[in-house]
Amino acid sequence: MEALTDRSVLYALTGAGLIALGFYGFIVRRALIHRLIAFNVIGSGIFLLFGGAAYFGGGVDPVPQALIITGIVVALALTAFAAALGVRLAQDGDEDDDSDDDAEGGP
Amino acid sequence: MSVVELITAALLAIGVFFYFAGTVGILRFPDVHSRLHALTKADNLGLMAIVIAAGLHFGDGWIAGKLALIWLLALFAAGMAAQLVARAALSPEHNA
Amino acid sequence: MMEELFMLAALCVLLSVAGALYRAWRGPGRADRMMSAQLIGSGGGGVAVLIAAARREPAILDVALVLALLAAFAAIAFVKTITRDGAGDPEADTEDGR
Amino acid sequence: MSLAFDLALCILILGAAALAVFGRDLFGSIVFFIVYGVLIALAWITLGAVDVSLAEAAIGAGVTGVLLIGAWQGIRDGGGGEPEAPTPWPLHLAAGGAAAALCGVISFAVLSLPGHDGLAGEVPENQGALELGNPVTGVLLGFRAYDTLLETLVLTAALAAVWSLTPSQFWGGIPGPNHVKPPDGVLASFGRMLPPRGLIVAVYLVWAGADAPGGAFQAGTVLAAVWILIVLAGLRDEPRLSRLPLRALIILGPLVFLGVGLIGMLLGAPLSYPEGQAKPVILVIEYALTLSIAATLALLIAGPARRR
Amino acid sequence: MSLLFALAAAPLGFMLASLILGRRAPHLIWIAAPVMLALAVLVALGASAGATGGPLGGWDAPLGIVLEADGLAAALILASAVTAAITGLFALARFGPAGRETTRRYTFWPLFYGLWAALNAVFISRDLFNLYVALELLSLCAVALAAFGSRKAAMHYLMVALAGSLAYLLGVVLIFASVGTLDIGLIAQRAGDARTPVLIGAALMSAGLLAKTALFPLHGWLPPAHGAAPPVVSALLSALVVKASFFILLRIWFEALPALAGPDMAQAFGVLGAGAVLYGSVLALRQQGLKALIAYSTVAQLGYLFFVFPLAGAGGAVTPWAAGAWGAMGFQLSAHMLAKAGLFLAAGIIIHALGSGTIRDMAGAGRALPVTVLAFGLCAISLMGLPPSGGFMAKYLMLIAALESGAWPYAAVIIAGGLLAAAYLFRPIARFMSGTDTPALQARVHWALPLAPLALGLCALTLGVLSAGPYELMVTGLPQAGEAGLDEVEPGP
Repeated sequence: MEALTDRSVLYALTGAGLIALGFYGFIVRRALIHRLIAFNVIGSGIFLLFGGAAYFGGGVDPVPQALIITGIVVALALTAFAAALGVRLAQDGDEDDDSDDDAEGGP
Repeated sequence: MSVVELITAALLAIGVFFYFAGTVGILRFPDVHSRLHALTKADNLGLMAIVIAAGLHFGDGWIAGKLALIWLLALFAAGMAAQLVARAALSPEHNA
Repeated sequence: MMEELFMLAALCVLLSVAGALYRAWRGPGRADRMMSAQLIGSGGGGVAVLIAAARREPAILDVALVLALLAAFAAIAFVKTITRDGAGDPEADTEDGR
Repeated sequence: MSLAFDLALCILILGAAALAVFGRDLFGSIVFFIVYGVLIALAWITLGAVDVSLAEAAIGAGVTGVLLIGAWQGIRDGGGGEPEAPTPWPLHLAAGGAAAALCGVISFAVLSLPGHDGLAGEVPENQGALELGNPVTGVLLGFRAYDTLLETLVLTAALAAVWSLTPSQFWGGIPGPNHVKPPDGVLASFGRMLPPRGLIVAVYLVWAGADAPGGAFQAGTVLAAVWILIVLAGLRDEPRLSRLPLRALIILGPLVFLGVGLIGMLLGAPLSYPEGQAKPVILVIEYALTLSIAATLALLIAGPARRR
Repeated sequence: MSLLFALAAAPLGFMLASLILGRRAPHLIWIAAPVMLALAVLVALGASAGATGGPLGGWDAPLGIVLEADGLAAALILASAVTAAITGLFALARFGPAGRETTRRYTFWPLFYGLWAALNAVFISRDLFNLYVALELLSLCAVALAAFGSRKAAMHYLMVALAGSLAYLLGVVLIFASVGTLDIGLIAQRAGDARTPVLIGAALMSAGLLAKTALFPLHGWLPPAHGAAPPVVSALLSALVVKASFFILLRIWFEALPALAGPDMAQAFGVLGAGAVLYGSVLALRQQGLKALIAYSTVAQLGYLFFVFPLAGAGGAVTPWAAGAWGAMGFQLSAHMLAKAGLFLAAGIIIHALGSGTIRDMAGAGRALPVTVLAFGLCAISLMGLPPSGGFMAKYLMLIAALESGAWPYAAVIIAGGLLAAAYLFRPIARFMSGTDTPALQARVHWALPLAPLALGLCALTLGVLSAGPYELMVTGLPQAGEAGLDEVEPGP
C-alpha cells in the first residue's frame, strides 16, 4: 500500500491498466468504432504512464508534456483518417468505382 | 475561520448538495423528461454555488470574470442541450 | 484547511457524477445517454474549478472553460444523430407554432 | 484528501475506459469515450500538466468524440458495421492472457524505473533564450520545433488522406450533409450565441500560450469546434473544398513554420530564431498555426466531400 | 547540417505546394526530382568523408533534436531518391495533369511528397520520438496511398500500423522514463543504468517495428495491400516504406542498445528472417497474379535483411566479415529498393497494355513490349542475386559472412532463397517469351514509360558493377556494434 501514496506511481499504473484494457479490446472487438476507441484508450494510457513517470512533486516535466501534446495530435490525425476510411468502406465497399478517369492515362 | 471562509464552506456544501440531488433525480425519476429536469437544473445550481465559492476564495476580479464566463457557458449549453435532447427523446428511434 | 475542503468537494462532485453515469450505462434510451455528455460537461467543469481553487492556480480555470464549451459541442453532435445523415432538424417534427 | 481524489479518479478512468471499449452498444461506447476523455483531462490537472489537460479536453474529449459520432453515423447509414460477429472464446482467452501479461510487464517496468530528473532542469536553464514564460511552448516551438513542424504536417497529410477518399463524382464539392436550417430554433440561436464566445476563448488561449498554459493546438481546436457548431446549427454551410482561399488557409501555418525554419537555415542554423527576436517570431508562427489547425481539424471532422 | 534539414524540408515544401497548385501540381515533379536528387548526392558526398550532422536550432541533445547521416543512411537516401524520383515521373502517366482536377490526380501528389519527406526524416533522425512522428507521417501517407487500390486491404494495413505505432510509442516512453533522454547516442551511454525497463521498452519498440516491416509471421497485411494498389503506389510501398521501420530497428539495436542485445535475440531475428525468405518465396511461386507474385517476393526479400543481426551481431561473430554482413545488408536494402520498384512499374505497364493481371494471359508480352520486358528481366536479375547486379553483391557478401562465421544454416537459406527467387521470377518471364504470335495491346503505352523501369533496372545493375564505391559509403560510420558484434560493445562511460 505504500506505493500508492505516491501519486506518480498511481497514475503510471493506471496508465498500464488502460494499455492492457485497450489492447484486449483492440483484439477482441471487431467494429471499427470500438477499435478506434481502444486505440485512443491505449494512446492516452501510454501518455498517462508517461506523465506519471515524469511527475516530480510540483508537476510534470515540460519536455514530456510537449511530447504528449504532439502525440495527442498525431493520434487524432490517425483516428480521423481511419474513421473516414471506415465510412467509405461501409458505404461503397471495396470496388473501385471511381478510378475510370484516372486509369485512362496509363498504368 | 474567517467569515469569508465560512461562507465559502457553506457554498461548497450547497453546491455538493445540488450535485447529489441531481444525481438522485437522474437515478430515481421514472422517465427521460423528468430526468432531464433533474440533470440540467440541479447541476447548474450546484455549479453556480461552486463558482461563487471559488470566486470568493480567489478574491480577484479578473478571475471572477472568468468564473462567471464558465458558469454562463455551462448554463447556456445546458439549456440548449436539454431542449434538444428532450425533443430527440420524443422520436421513437431514440428510445430503441 | 480550505484546500482540503475544496478537494473534498471535488471528490464529492466526482462521485456524484459517477453515480449519475450509471444511468448512461443502463439507458434505456439513447436520450439518457446523450444527457451524460451534458452531465460530464458541468460536472467536469465543476471539478476543475474546485481543483483550481484548491491549488490557487487560475490557469486550471481555462480547462473548465474549454470543457464547458465543448460539452455543448458533443451534445449537439449527439442530438444530430437522430436523423439519417444527421442533416435533419431535431426540432422540426415536434414544433407546432413556429 | 488529495490521495482519495486521485484514487477515485483512477478507478473511474478505468471504469469509463472498460465501458467504452466493451460496451455492447456503439452509441453508448462513444458516450463513455467522451466521459473518459473528460476524466483524463481531470487527471492531467491533478498531475499539474495544464497544457496537456487543455489539449486532452479539447481534442480527446471534444473533437475525437464528435469524429467518432460522425463515423458511427456514416457507417450506420452505409449499412455496415452494427451487428458484430462474436469473437471465438479462445481468442478472448489468448487476448486476455496477453493483456494481463502486458499489464504485468509494463507495471514491472514502471516499478523498476530508476527515478531521475529527466530534463526538468534543462528546460528552465535554456528557456531564457526564447523569452517565453510557458516552458511547454518553449519545448514545442523552441527546443523540439522540428517535432512540431512534422506534427503539423501529419495533420495536413491526414487531410489529404481523408480527401483521397472522396468519390470521384463529388471531388471539390462540399463535405458533410446539408443541414436543414431552422432560422429561429434553439440550435440556431445557440449557434449564433456561442461562436463569439468561442472565438474569445480561442484568442485568449493562443495569446496566453506564450506565458501560461495554452497554445496553438488548443486554440485551434476550440476554433474548429466553433466552426463545426456553426455548420451543425445550419447557419453557414461547409465551404467548397476546391476553393483556393480555403486551401491557402490550410497550408498557411505549416508554410510559415517551414519558412522560418528555412530562413534560419540561411542564417546559419535551421529552425533557430534570430537573437532577441525569438518571441515575436514564435508568436507569428503560433497565430498562423492556430488558423491552419482550426481549418484542418474542422475539415478532418467534416470528412471528404459528399455533395457537388 | 543545413543540408540534412533541407532533405526533409524540401519535400514538405513540395507537399504544401502541391496542395495549393491543384490541377498544375503534377508538373512540380519536374522540379522536385532534380532538386531531391541533387540534395541526396550532396549528402552522400558529405557522408562519404564521415558521418555529418548536428543539432537543430542550436539546441543540442538531450534537450534538442540531433540530425545525422552516416554512410548507410546517405546510401539509402540516395537510393530512395533515385527510386522515388523515377517513380514520381512515371506517375505522371496516371496522376499527371489533366483538363480538370480529380480526386486522385489531386491527392496523390501531397501524399507522395509526404511519404518522401517522412522517409528522409527517418533516415536522418537521431531522436526516438522524432522518429515516431516521422514514422506516423510515413504510415499515414502509405495507408492512404494503399487505399487507392483496395480499401479493405488498406484498412487491414492501417490496423497493423496503428498497433505497431502504439507499441513503438510505449517503448519510447519507457526508455525515456528510464534514461531521461531520447537521443540515440546518449541512450547508448546511459542504458546500462536501467537494464530491465530499457529492455522491456526496446522489446515493445521492436515488436511494433517488426509488424510495420511485415517480417514473417507478421506479414499478412502486406501482399493484399501491395498487390492491389496501382503500380506506382505498389512500387513506393514495397520499395521504400517497409525499409524505414527496418532502419529504425537497426538504429535501436546497433546504435542505441548494442550492449543489451544478446545473441539469442539476434538468432531469433535471423530465424524469423529465414522463415520469411522460405515462406515468402514458396507463396510467391504459387501466385497466379503478376503483382501478387511480386508482393510475396517482397516478404521473402525482407527476410534477408534480418540476417544482419546474427551475422554482424551475434556473439562469436567477431570476424572481419561482420562488416561484410553490414555491407551486404546495405546492398540488399538499396538494390531491393531499385529492383522492386522497377518490377512493379514494368508489371504495371504489362498489365495495363494487355488488360489482364494473371500470368497465364501474358504469353508473348516480350514481343509486344520488348523494352518493358527487358526492364523486368534486369530487375529480376538483381532480385535473384545473379551477377553483376546489386542483389548479387548483397547475397554474395551475406553468403561469405555466413560461411566464414560458420553459420551454415543461413548460408543454406541464402542459396535456397536465391534458387526459389529464380524459380518464381522465371515463371512470368518464360510466359512473356512463350508462343509465337504477338498479342494485341488493349491500351496504348507512351514510349517513355518503359524507360522508368529500365532506368531502375540499370541502376540496380550498376550498383553491382561499381560496387566498390557504394560499399565504402555503406560501411562509413559503421556503428561499432556492426563491426565488433552486438554484445562486444561495452556500455559507454
